[in-house]
Formats: sequence, C-alpha cells, structure tokens
Amino acid sequence: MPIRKLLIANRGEIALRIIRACRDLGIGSVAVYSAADRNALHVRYADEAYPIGPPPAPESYLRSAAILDVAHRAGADAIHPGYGFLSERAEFAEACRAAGLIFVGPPPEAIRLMGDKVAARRLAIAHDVPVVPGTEAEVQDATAAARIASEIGYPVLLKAAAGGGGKGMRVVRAPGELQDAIRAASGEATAAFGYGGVYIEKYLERVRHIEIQLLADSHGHCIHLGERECSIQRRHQKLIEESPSPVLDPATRAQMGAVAVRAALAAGYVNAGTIEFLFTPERQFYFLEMNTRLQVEHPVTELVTGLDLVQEQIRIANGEPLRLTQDQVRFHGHAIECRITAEDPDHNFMPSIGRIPAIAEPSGPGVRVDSAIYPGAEVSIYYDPMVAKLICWGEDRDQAIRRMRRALSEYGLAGILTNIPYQQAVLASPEFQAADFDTGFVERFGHPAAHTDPQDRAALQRIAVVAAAIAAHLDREQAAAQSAASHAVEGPAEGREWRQGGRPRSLRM
Amino acid sequence: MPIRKLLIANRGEIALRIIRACRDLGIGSVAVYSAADRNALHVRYADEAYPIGPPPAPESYLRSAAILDVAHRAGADAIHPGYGFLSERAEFAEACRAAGLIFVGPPPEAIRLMGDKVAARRLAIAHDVPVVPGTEAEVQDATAAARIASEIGYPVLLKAAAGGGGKGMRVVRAPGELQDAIRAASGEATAAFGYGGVYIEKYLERVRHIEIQLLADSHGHCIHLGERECSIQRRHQKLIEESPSPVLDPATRAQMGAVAVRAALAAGYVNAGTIEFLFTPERQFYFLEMNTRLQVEHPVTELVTGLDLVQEQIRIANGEPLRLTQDQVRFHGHAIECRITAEDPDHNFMPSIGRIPAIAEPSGPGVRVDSAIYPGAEVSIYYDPMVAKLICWGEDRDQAIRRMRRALSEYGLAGILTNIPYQQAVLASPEFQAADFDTGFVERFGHPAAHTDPQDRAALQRIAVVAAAIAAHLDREQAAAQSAASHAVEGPAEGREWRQGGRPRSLRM
Amino acid sequence: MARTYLVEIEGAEWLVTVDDGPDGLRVRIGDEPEQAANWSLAQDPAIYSLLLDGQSRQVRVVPDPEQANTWQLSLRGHRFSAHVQTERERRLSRVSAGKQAPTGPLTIKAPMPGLVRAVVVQVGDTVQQGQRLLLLEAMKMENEIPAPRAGTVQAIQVAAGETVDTGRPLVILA
Amino acid sequence: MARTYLVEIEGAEWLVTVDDGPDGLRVRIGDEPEQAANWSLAQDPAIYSLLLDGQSRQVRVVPDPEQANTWQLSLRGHRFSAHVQTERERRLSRVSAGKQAPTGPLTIKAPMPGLVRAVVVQVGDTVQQGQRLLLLEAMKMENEIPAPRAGTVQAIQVAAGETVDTGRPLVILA
Repeated sequence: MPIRKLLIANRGEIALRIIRACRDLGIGSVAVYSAADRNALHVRYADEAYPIGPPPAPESYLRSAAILDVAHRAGADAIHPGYGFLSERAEFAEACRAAGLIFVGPPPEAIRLMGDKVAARRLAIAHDVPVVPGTEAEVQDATAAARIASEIGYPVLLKAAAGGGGKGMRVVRAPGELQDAIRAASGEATAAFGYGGVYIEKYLERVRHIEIQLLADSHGHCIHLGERECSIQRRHQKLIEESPSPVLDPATRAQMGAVAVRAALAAGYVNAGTIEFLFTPERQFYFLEMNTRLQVEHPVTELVTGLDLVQEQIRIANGEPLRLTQDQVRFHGHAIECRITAEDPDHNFMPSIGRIPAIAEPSGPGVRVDSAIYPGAEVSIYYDPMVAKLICWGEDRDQAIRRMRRALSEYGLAGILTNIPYQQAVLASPEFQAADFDTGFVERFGHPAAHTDPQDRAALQRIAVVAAAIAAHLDREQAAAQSAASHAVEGPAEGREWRQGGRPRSLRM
Repeated sequence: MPIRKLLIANRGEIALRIIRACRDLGIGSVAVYSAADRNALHVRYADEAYPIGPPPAPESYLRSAAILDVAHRAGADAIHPGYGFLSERAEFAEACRAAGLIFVGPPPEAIRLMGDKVAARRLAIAHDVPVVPGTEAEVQDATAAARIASEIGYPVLLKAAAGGGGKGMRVVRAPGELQDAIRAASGEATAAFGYGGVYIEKYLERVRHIEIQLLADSHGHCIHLGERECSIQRRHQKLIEESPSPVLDPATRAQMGAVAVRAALAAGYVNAGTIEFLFTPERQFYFLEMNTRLQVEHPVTELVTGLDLVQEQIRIANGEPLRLTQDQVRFHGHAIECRITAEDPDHNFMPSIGRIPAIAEPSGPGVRVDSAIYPGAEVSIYYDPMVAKLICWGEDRDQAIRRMRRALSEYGLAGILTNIPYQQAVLASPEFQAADFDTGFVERFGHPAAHTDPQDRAALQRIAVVAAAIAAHLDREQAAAQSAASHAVEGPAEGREWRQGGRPRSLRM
Repeated sequence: MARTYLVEIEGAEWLVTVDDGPDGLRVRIGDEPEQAANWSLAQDPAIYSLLLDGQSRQVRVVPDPEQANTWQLSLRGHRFSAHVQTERERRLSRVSAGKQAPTGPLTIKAPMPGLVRAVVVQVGDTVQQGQRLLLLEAMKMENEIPAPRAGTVQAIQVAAGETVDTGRPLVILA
Repeated sequence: MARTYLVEIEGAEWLVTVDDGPDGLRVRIGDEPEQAANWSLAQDPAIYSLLLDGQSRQVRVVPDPEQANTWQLSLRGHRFSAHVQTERERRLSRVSAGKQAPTGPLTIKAPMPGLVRAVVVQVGDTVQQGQRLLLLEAMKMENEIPAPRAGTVQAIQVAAGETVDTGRPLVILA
C-alpha cells in the first residue's frame, strides 16, 4: 500500500525539503520538534506537528521511542529520517519495521553492514572494489594502534567505526600525536553516534573526494546518477560540493559508477545511497565508505539530472521499480552547492549563535536556496551550525561559479556571523576556478583576508570609513535634536533615557 | 568593444534580473530610480544608482533625456530598457544610438516597424505569415469604425497601434458598445504609450495565445527557443505562462518557429524578441504581434532551455554571433510562471496598495522567484501591480503544477492582498490541469471561492474560527493583566494608552 | 480562565470555549470534544503557528483597524473576517447599537489613491448592487467602483479628471 | 552642520568631514574632493543604502554593544569595526583614559555556551598569542579557545567537563 502520511524524523532545512516532496506527491506530512524548534518552518509547513522533548538531540530528535509513538498517534505509515540523527542507526530502521512502518531508506541489514566500516571494507574487497590500505578491525588499545600505524606508515587517518560526516576523524602525522588523537576521535564518535570504536587507514595525500549517487529499488535494480566532487572540506566537513567533478572523464565516471552499483547490490542495498571514493592525482579511486542515507549535497545531483531524489526515495519505499534505466539518466550543465554555516571564518570557524532578525536570500536565474531560516530564528548551540544550503546551476562550471559568487554577494544574514566571506574567497581563488584542489585545500588556503584583492579590500574599507562617519554624525545630530526637544518640553529625563552610552536606541538590534 | 557598464532603464524585478545578469557576466551595472524607489533592491544591488525624478513614470522612468544624462555621467556604454517604460519606443533606441550608447534590444527601425501594428500586419502578409482578418489602418472616426466592425463582423477587438501588454485593448461584442470602447482604449493607449491610435481586428473565439521566443544576432542568424502558452489572461494581462504549450506537437512547433524566424528576419530584427500567435481549436495559428523586447515571462523559456536570455541579449548587443544553431536548442521538462500581483481577487482584482512588513518566499526544488520585494517595501499606485514572478520547473507538466501549488501555498506577503488565492484556484481546476483552456478562461472562471473544495473551505473556516477565538481570548487576558498592573503601579493612564479600541497595540501592523 | 465566545464568520455563528489552563490552551467548538491547542507567535508581524490536536496551521491574525472585536485572518491564502464577542459583550453591544440609527446614507470612499476617469451615474439615479458608479485609474488600469448595495445616488462629490486620495468620499447613496 | 571625525579602522586612521547641508549630505575624506552622499535606512534592522557619488553600497551598521563610539559594519560579507570620535571627544577620552591603568590582567571569557572538553594550560604557563588554552565543545564540534595575546596564565576558572554559559570567565592571563 503506498505511503499516505510520512513522519519526518528530523529538523531544519532537510525536514522542510522532505515536507516539500510530500506536498509535491500529495502525501501528508508529520513533523516532530524539540522545544527549541516550536516556531521552526518544518513545524509550520508540515500538515501535523508534535513535540518530542527538550532541545538537546539525545532528549528529542534521537529519541526513537518518542518518534515512533508520534507516528502511531498521528497515523503515519512511513518515516523519513533525513540525514544525521537517526538516519544511519540500524536499530531505528528495525524498530520502524517492527512497528509496521515503512522506513524511507535502506533495510537495517544494509545500514548495519555499510555502517560498520570494517565490514564494509571486507565487502568491498570481496567484490573487487579498490580500498585504501588499512586495518580491517577496530583498534583495541594504544599499543596495537601504534603498531598498526607504523606498519601502514604515517600519515594515518583515524575514523569512527560508526557514522560519518567527519565526526570522530583525525589525521595523525607522527607517532607522538596518536594517543591524543584516539581520545579525541573516540570521544567525538561517542558523542555523535553513541559508539566510540575507531579504526586506522593510510592517509592519502592530495586526494580528491568524489562520490557516486545511487538509486536502488527493491526489485534488484540499481543505477547511478553520476558523481559529486566534495574535496572542499574543513575538518572532514564538506563546505562546497559540485557535479560533475571537473576531473572525471566519461569513461572513469562509468567505471566508478559501475563499481558503486556492484558494491550496493552486494550489500543488498535499497533506496538512495552514496559511495564515497578517494581519487588520487594518479586518477586511481579507492572505496572510502557508503553513506546509507540522503546526503546534504543531494541538490547538486538534482539540478544536473532533473530528478527529485526525495520523491524517488518515496517511490522506492513504496516498492515501485526505478523509473529510469542507466541509459535514460541524462546530465545537463553544472551545479555547485555552498553550505552556509553559522561560523566565524575570521576566528577559526568558531560557532556563532544568536537571533537572526533579518534575512536577504539570493534569488534569480540558476539559484536554489534550501534553508529553514526565518526572520527571528535563533541559531542555538544544540544543533549543527549549517543553517542553509545555496545551490547554483549554470550551463557550465564557469557560469555556475559566477552565479554562486553573485548569489553569495546577495545573501544577507543579520545577527550572526557566517562562513560566506570564506566561501567567497574560495570561489574567487584561481585554484578553485581552475579546479586545482584536493581535500587538503582548506587547510592550505588559510585566512580569507589573505585572498581578498588588496584594492577591493581598500575600497571596502573606504566605504566603511564613510559609513561609520555618517552613522556617528547622524547619531550626534539626532541626540542633539532630541536633547533640545526634551529640555524644551519636559526636561532632560526623556533625553537621558533615550540615549544610553552615547547611542540612540533606535540603532540597537 | 564589448559592454563594460550597463545602465538599466527600469525598476522592480526586471531591473534586478538584469543587474544579476551583469554580475554573472562581470559587467558593471547602473541603476536609475524615482523618488519612490530610493530603497528598492535594484538601487541597492546595482554598482551605481542615480535619481531621475519624482514617482510618476512620466517624470522619471519615461524621461529618456534624464536617463541618457545619467548614462553619460556614469560612463555607461550601453542601456537595457527591460520591458514596459521605454522598451518599445523607437525614439529612445534612436537617442541611445545618437548618444553613442549600445541599446540592448532591436534596432529602432525594427521597433518602429513591428510597433506599428498596421505595418507589422502588412509585413506579415507580405511574407506569407497568416494574420487575423481586420483593418490595415487605424480607425479615423466613430462612423468609419462602425462600418469596419460591421464588415468584419462582431465580436471585434480594438487594439492600440502602439504598445502591447493588453493596455488599450477592448473586445466589442455589439455595435452599441463600440463608441465607449474606442474612448477607453484610446485613453489607455495615450496614458501607456503616449499615442492613442487604435485599429480593429476580428475577435477570434476560443483561441489560445501561444508565442515564439526568438534570438537574432547582428549577423543575420535567427533561432527560436520554442513557445510559451499564455492563454490564462485577464483583460489581456497574462496571469500564467508555461512552456512547452500542452497542445503543440513537434511539427507544429517547428512550423510556427520557422514562420516566426521568417517574420523576424524580414523585419531586420536583432536581439531577443517574441512573436505572438493566436492558436485556434482547429489548430490554425495567426500572427498577432511582435513584442520587440524581453518578455515578462522569459524565465519559463530559460528553465526549459537552460539559456540565460538576458546574458544572450548582452552578447548579441556586443555583436557576437549566436552561440547555438537551431539544432543545438534542447528542451528539458516543463516550466510554469505565475505572476503575483497586488490585486484583490475577491473584489474584481482591485489594486491593493500598502507596506509589506513581512515576506515568506517559497523555495526548494524546482522553484525560482523573480521578485524585488523586501520587508518594508511599499506597493504604490505609481507602477504596475505585478510585484513578483513565481516560476516552477518539473520534469513534466504534472510535477511543475504540483510544485507551483506547493510554492504558492508557501508564499506569504503580509500587508497587501494578492492574486495568490486566485492562482491557486486556477491551478487546482480540472480545466487547467487538463490544459483545456483558451484566452477566455479567466472570464468564464469566475470567483475563486466557487472553485474551492467546500470541504477544504469548511476546514479552513473551522481553523479561522478557533484562531479568532484564541486571539480574542489572549487579547482579553493580556488586557486584564495589563490593566491590573497599571492600576497597581501608576494608575490607569498607561493602560489606556496601550489599549486602543479594545486591542493591544502589539497586534497592530 | 475559560471563556466562551460567539464567533461570527462568513454569516455563520460558532460557539467556542477557550480554556487557558496549566497544561496549555484547550479549545472546544460547540459540543465537540475538547482539543489541545498550541498557539505561538512564530514570526513578526502577527504570524502565528497553531497546532490543534497536532494539525499545523499558520495563520496571520490582525485586529480590524475599523471595526471593534473584529479580526482579520489569512490562512493558506484564504482570508476571513471574524467578529468575536462573549455573550455578555454581545448583549451590551446590542443595547448600545439600539440607540443608533440602524441604516442611513452610505458614503462610498476611494479604496486607493487615483485619478477619476469618469463618473457614470448622476444624482437621482437608482442603482443596483454591483452597478458601476465611476472609473478610478490607478496603477495604469481603470478600476470600476461598484455600488456596495442598491440605492439612489444622493450626491456625487468628485468629477472626472480629479485626483483623489484613499478615503476621499466619492458618491453618497441614499 | 559640518563636523570632522577621526575614524580608526583596522589600525589606520582617517579624517572624515561630514556636512549635513540643505542639498543633502556631503563627505570629504582627508583632502580629497568632497563627495555627495545619500544615506537611507533601507530595511530594518539597521540595513542602510549608501550612494556615494553614485556608487551604491549596502551596509549594516550597528553600535558596538560593549565599546562606546564604536560601530560594527558589515559590507558585502566583510566586517569592520570602526571607532569614531571628533577631535574634541578624543582629547576628553584621552584625559579620562590617563587616569586608568593602561593595561592589566586579561580575562578570557566563553564566546558561546558549551562544554569544556579539556584545559590544555596550567597556572604559571607562559603562552604565545594564538596558543590554545582550552577546548570548548558546542554544536557537536570541539572549538579551540586561543590566547588573544601573549602572557602568563594567572588563573584557570573552569575544569574539564563543566558546562559554561556565554561570558563565563575561563582563564586569566597576566
């Protein structure tokens, strides 16, 4: 029986994205929300919405029992987990199944298999999928870890056995750093995934991160929708993604796609999934891991293929066969996504929290904004600092970049600091424009100010000087007028109240 | 020499659209503004901006001398007229040429030729382009008009010899209505185009409006970018446009495209232009007129072809040859545009003016918003009531309609009334969904309330009842608390000030 | 505290009890079962989120600037005007309304600033509801100003060619 | 009236004269030619449109909540902090500043609420500018809190595992 009412076990832009797909398909949508999200757009735009607990995720968005209870009460027949939170927890997919609910995602067995990085490596090796040299088991203790790392040779990479998205990952360049790094990685993994196991891989230098988007139905068919290049990452968190990759030729794309399809079929995979590869300067590719969920960066694939991945996910979950064969997948133009985060790029990407009193979103030709910000929204410490995604399409990479730079220049988010100036500096750099980068790009790139044209910067500074002088001048004029008026009418009291510390209240936020 | 700095002789969404194309191409942009538009987005987003006069268009956006003076002062080398205002005035294109400025549009000779509807008809006839039966000359007086109308047979259509867009048009169904209609049409034409001449055509019943988008370069090449179906019109103002037309087959499309290209080449046409056809139930098409400018509805063509029409216009104005041959034009999916107007559909589309304190724009997959509204914007009586365009793409017409209905449901514009409920009713109608319509659709469709599912309406009414009761309840509770507090602290004065006429100020706009 | 309201909307009248209890708002429509309501000012100005037994609705609610106890609501693009009073308020307002004349001449005012293109009625004309009285040009379009009810034209207060502001009296119907 | 301001921005000082005449604002930077300025509050909150001899810039200007006579500006995604005083105000502030100790211990406060994961310095340590003092977890990421200047750790006021609010003193540098 097809899905008629879908519960979205997530928040933010992805919850809104899924609600939109429900509406486009004529399916009812049920939102859940923590106390921090009562006024969030996903609550307001869904057909139904129910509270599931206090702001911290472990007390709300990670409470599978509470979410299943809402599904039962609301009469939902399916659950979409989005990304993050419960999306890659096999037990949650199992619990949905046990409760008679359709889980819009892969079967728990596939989540468990591919979520166990060690098992996934074994599966890859067994099916002739090239893998990075490394351990096939989790590290048991510090001594064993040191021995393994020496065998593989530094630099090595520590990775969380559960989960992905860069959490619980650390590059270790020398034996002396190993112990601290294991502690940090394991701690982060525990916090993020509830499980602290880590394993060790060879850390490949100057590699690109290229991933293949897959769609697999429950009838044994699997196709790929081309690749996404995600090499612009900071601390293993992607910042910019694009499709197609500027370095893949059609033959390599077909080869990587075929390998990815083979791995997914071997894993018994169903629904949308992504296989991440490392791509070396020698044009070798290595299986990195499989993300058994919708990716943050799925819109770039949507813009170049014209497909709606969430709608496809729901069709697959309904048991429908894929609507396209591999040959029917067509690619048009180029798409780029910039993740907009509430972080201060001038101060080591420190999270920036606060209220957003005003927003100016970019728009116009080739621009898509996936966001859940609204005027008055609060960016809190409880959730991911990614507040929006800006996705631009162009007929070629050059046009997509130009539109992205234009769109970023239009994006106004008052009240918080964002990584937009950083994204602008990256897009303006000759390296990015020439697609001459790898996953170490951000580390080498340094402070955005170093990449701003000094003439541009000087011109902006002049404008700031004039604006500050005018603001100060009008402040004093207004204060003088106000003071004169208040003396004349009712004495100095009102004037004093109105002006505090030399500034008119009207200019305060 | 290619254009380096472009002056945009327009306002609103189209000015912003052109500024965005300039930025995408790395060209400087110069805005002009009337006193009503000092804070408009086109002023804020352009590189430069200069005032040109008071709010009424004849004193600002229609003052070609003032605009040319700004171009000179700012060092612009080209002018884009947008649509409306000066865009189809041959004298303005001539004045640009005389001032050594590139006019981003056709040569003045082509504007004059095609702008003179009578001459355009003669040209069409001379080149075997089918035309609607009618006069080839302007009506000279009421007696002559009555005689011509009787000859052609009622109903007839009065049309302004200058201009388009439905201004100065009137359908006349009986001889008794003719005189009043001539007065109204001529008056509107004078107000809109500065020239009151009108002519008479046979009014065809149950026709569709289908237009062909053309691109012609200055080297004698001309291609078409397919058609737009614009049959959903009210008083000859388009409300909904889409591409492709649901009724055209590839052979008819090719035939209409070839006829349109032939007419444009015969007219010596260069740059983007549109030839409008009437399409009868018998699948005959008749030349209606040529719009010698960018159309409001150009984004639907952009979404199905992947081309940026404003960028192409600028390339053509630079003297570049067309980048595509006819064979290289590809169409993907289906696009629909809804014009969002500040009009009250419940009261005969009466203009709704006022301040827009808050906006919620739709977003997400397949949605483009071309708008120049910002929080705090004023919709004034001085300009066109169209405040935004919502354009949705889908892989087919069904998906495009579903996305449009979703996007319209997300669109929030506080402070003014809009035609959004009307657009929703049209999109929900079986006639629209079956593409069973013609240019008389809106006249027959009637009041949107008549098309709302009574159950839906009743459900909404229940919610309104509850919301009103809660608002009234909290109002009373708050007033009681406030009154108690003010009595306790400083007497009733503050309470009285705060509450006016039984309502808390905090709820006021 | 709990209060019961008479809500008039589109000619229908509803009885709604709102109870502002310790567990949040509870609402009862007529004798239907009580429902839990969660009401939150989601966004300025006046955009509220209502969760009624989980059903999510966004609604803009502003007091009518011209009529007391009247609220203007917009909801998924649909607009409603609701008159809300308690029983007691209703009795009081009926008493005071009784003191005024129930009907009288009706002044038709300009709904927007614009230019009067033509006045198409004359003093003494009998007009039907919906019949056009004059043409007002604004935003480059001619707008017909119709009679809100049937009546006789008692006075015409503008002439063709005049520019008028919002609220300017145009025609008085007896 | 015209006034001249000393504007300090990113270590550089500019002399700017602003004249609020009958034909609008006029601005002169140093001894450059005077420019016409058009300054308009385009959008709440605090988003201004500046036209300076026609050059259009949108700039958000808010007073620094912690420092008098200081303005925070953001402009095409770039941020500036400007200190603006007249000559006279500068002289007065120098006089009053002279009465206070020019430097002293520096308290490093939590820039956001979070969980202290580790304190990586000890009392008595000498630290360089930029050297990390502790790790604060917020938004699921560990954030390094660096020393804003070189100094000696005089006191540590939090311990690993503690949850802190914004502004909570973490470390005092001598």
